[in-house]
Amino acid sequence: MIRVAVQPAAIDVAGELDLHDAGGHGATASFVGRVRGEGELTELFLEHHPVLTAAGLGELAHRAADRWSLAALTLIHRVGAMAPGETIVLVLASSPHRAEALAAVEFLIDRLKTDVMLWKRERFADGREQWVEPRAGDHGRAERWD
Amino acid sequence: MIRVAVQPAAIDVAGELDLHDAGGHGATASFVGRVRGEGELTELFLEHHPVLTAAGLGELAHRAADRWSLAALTLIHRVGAMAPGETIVLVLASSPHRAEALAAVEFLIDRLKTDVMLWKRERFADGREQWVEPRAGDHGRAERWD
Amino acid sequence: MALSVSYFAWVRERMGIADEVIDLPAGVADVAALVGWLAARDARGARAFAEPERIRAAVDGVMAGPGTAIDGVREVALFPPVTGG
Amino acid sequence: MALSVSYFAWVRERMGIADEVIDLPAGVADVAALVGWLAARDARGARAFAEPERIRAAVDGVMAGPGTAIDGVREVALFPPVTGG
Repeated sequence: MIRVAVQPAAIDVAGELDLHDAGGHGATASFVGRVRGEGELTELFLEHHPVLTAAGLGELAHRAADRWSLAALTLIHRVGAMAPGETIVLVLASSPHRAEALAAVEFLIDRLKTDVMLWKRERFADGREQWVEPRAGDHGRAERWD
Repeated sequence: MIRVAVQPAAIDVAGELDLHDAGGHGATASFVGRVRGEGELTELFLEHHPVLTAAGLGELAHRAADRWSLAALTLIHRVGAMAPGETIVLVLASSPHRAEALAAVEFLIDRLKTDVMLWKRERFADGREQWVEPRAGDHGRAERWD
Repeated sequence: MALSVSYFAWVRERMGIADEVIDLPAGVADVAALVGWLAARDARGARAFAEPERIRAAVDGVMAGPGTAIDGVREVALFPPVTGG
Repeated sequence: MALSVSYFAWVRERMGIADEVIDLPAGVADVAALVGWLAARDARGARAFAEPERIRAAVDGVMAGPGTAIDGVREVALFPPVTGG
């Protein structure tokens, strides 16, 4: 079962885990990314493309499912405005084999940073806003999978 | 915060996630291992040492905390009898940096297989029982970290 | 030729609009040429596309490079490098 | 010398007991010698320790090899390779 979503609503991690777990798979690896509250950050805004963002997530999910033996895969990305501590992204991968579940999660989180149409803007306590620049390391990590 | 437990009670994944999340860390990686119901398996029994199993888990947890920059670490292993679909082991690692959280989880799950005093016995529908033999691959994976 | 062009993130902010339909002059044949044409068109375009090496594009929903042809396509999205995850 | 010895998993099952206190004869100086002595002692020991290369040990709570000295220690745990996780 592959579940992919792009949503402005808060991500319900426990609820998604329940949904994903329905099959009782051997090993589930996961990744939860949350808004960090560093440097007086008050809001993170995530811009997306109405069509291509979901398409890009779906393509990544299917690429992972082709590459590893996965019993279930969940890939949820939040968009819009969110506060420090809130969940931006959730990846769950289950497999009979732990190494495959872990590798799929790592692949997805690395590729999310470079392959999917999403842009972060930070707002700070003093009202200043800035678009997040991609980090050089993100591309290095993503290319490990080529 | 490091939380380590060896328990005969069912592992409450959502509850542990809540406990672990209290700080609102940047990235949380996790691993959930569950009993597989293959080959008519009806029960998995996990034997442990009353003192050394917990000590071994604690040592692994501290080794991971020394090696990676972790905001929180949870390592829970169930022992005793459990049914297919039930959770055997839960690892949660949080870090400001996703690569560190993922690496810590992978390290812990690999080392759990080889370094901690735990032994699995399987019981099948026909009443047959057998102790699980270590897999050659487990040692290879564990040694990657030396 | 009528072409839908959409802008995202700081490209959208600097352009002041999320999308528009452009009547593209002949000779603007690929993504790089479109970016150059927009930069030359007005002050907003000059600001948004001052550094063309920082611009990425999708052509009819597929990621594209500066040399990707835009002849006969329906829409082009222009945006900075992505920062999701 | 009185030594506490505990057994785990199939070693425990084959021995029929989880632990015992042994009055160790002089000359049984390390883990390998203890395993050999238990294998020679009776039929249960012969079955549990028929393949000494499959036996692991902890001496006073610390993982130990076959050559680890047991002189003066309080307890030894004997068990198969672990299979947790």
